[in-house]
Amino acid sequence: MASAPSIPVIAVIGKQNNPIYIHNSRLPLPSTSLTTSLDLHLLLHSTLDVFDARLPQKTADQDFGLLFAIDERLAAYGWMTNTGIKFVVIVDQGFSGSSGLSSRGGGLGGAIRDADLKPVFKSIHTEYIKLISNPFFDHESTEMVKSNKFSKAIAKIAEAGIPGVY
Amino acid sequence: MNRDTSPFRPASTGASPTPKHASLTASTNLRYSLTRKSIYDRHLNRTKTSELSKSAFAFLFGEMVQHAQKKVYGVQDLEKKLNQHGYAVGQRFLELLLWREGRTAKRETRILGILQFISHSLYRAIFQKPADTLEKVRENEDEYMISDNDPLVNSYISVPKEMSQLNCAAFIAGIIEAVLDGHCFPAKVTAHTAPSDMWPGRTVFLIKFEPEVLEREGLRHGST
Amino acid sequence: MVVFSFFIFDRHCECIYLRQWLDATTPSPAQPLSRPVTASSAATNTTSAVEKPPAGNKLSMAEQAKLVFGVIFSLRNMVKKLCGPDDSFLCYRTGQYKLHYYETITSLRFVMLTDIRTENLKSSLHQIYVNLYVEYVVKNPLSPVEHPGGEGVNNEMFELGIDSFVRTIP
Amino acid sequence: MSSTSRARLGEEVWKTRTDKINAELVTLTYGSVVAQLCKDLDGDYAEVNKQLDKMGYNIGLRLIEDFLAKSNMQQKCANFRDTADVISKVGFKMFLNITPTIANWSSDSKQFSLMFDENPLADFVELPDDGKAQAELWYSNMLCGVIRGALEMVQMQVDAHFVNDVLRGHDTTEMRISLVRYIDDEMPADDE
Repeated sequence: MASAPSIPVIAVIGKQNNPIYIHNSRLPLPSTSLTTSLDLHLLLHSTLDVFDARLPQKTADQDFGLLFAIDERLAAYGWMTNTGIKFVVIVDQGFSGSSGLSSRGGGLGGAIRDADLKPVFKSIHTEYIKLISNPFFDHESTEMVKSNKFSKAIAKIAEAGIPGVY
Repeated sequence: MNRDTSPFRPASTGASPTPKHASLTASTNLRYSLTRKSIYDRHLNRTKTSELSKSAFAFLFGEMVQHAQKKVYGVQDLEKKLNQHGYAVGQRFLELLLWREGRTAKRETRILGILQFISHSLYRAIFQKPADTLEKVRENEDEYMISDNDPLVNSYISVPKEMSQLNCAAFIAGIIEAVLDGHCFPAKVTAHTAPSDMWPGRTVFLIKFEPEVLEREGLRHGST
Repeated sequence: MVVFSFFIFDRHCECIYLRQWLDATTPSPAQPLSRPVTASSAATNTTSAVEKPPAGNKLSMAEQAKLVFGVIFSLRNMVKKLCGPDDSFLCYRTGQYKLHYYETITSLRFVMLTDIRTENLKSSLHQIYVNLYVEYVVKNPLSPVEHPGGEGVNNEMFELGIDSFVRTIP
Repeated sequence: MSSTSRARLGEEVWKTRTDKINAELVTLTYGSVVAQLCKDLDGDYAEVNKQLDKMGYNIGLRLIEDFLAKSNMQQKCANFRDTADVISKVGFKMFLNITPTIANWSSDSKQFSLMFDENPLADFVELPDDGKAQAELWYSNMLCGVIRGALEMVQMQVDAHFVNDVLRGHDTTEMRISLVRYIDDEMPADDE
């Protein structure tokens, strides 16, 4: 039975390609290619290559859209601020198995357009700005962010899913 | 997927890729008021146009200078401290500014572009006026100058003779440095007093880019 | 109008700034002293520039300041005793000069000695406080908060400001 | 001068006699000062509070002159209640464009609280989650020093400290100010 697309993972990756924050609500997802957290890390890792490869052609927009499809259910979308901070959102199309796929008939990425993710990225960006505006936020730190408020805000964004897409 | 070195830095405990279901982030023990709004509940643009008195800043900045002065050896050290403060402010200001520019924000990839961004957009956002000039140092390929006829932070400063080298606009130099760094144009920025007849307090910010910036500029855009 | 000298005393009763253009006790010469005497030079160098006029028992600037303070302090206290704490004296005159006085709530005392034809200068002294002292001395982060020995008051901007201000007093 | 006319004065000084500046510059600069102190003092928050108070005190000694010059007040306040009113409606208005509420007067009229609905200094702040900052650090402590320094210059010795702060998870931000004594005029050194 098909469910609405959801957002199981939101990752914030710093300028030096260091992970700043990873929200991961439901992984590992059985019957997808993400079964361990290590898979997730490797996956996020490979999104960086896509950012790097596309960067020279990008000058104006921060929206990198669909980075790549992971499997039938999952796809990674990206956004990079002008200061080199990367946001990666992994979308779960919610089709369970092949029956779901065929019932929608659209195949991967058919249901979700890049533009649908824009408001999600905008909200993440806003929360990120609030986070780093804090005078106690240490830009040089290589540790992951520990801010309860930020965690909650990001979790809320993930929970809300993609506005207008059901 | 075949990178030699992990782009992820040696992970801290929170980031180690252990197969766990839960979120990787440690939860916190901070208390929050249930009835009051915290910074995460407010709109970021709330303070965009809000203003405070210039004197409030002058006093705060002044005390910052005084305080920094107690723990330093000489003018250079003091300027470095001010630069650091400016850097912290600049990092945050830049993110706020770019976020607000939203769609219109352009990713600056050229030296000239980023310098124009600083002398116009950034300067206007912080000081409500553009910088006065932007020019290239003729003798040195890697140096540029932005000048400000009357830097805000210096409006009340009268430098005593024994410290004539001091320019407290090192604070602004720090802001500029942070913005350049934020755009991946690492550089050293220093403030120098360069009075003109009209403007006794005129200050020049000398921007010296790191070699890799010029190298990249050459690769991307042909030598300049 | 002719301005002879100008003093600022702080809440610790210390003279933190003094400046002399003309000597009140000598009949006005045509020209002011070529280089006005300021607090720092007066303190370190009391004998040369200040006591240039050779006449009899001249007082050094520092001694003058002490005398002036003694007078305004007594006058001010007398006025407050007679008429209540909200009253204050504005000026007094002798045959030779007129002394103008302005005191802030923070016990800064501004004193100017002029010739006897000059109108009341209370508002001018207030202007000096607002536009020069506060802007150039108080807000200058490189000058100390308090000014023992006048340190930090006689900075360039304040000095220039006083000069041009005195020239514009009618 | 009545309370409402003071509010008008504060409003007028803010609107017509105050040079203004981007508020975020002030907020971020203050943040940088506090964060640097925390780093320099290695998380000794009691000492950070003390330093902030001291810096504020130095500011207060100067700021009062600017305050008097701009507000053009030539008379001292008649009593401590007047003083409280002026601090809130003219002082805070003039420098930070806020008007903290005066509350909780003690019966002898020597102690009151300032309640801050807004605090521009703390706009972007979340205290470090190190298990003690929320118990020990008073982020805006500089304000206490400012009030102490400024009032000393007009011959009032006061004690000022925060008792609540929303950054600590309290429902209000509250500063308690108590009058210790009025200071007499200093006399010239008797050296004759």
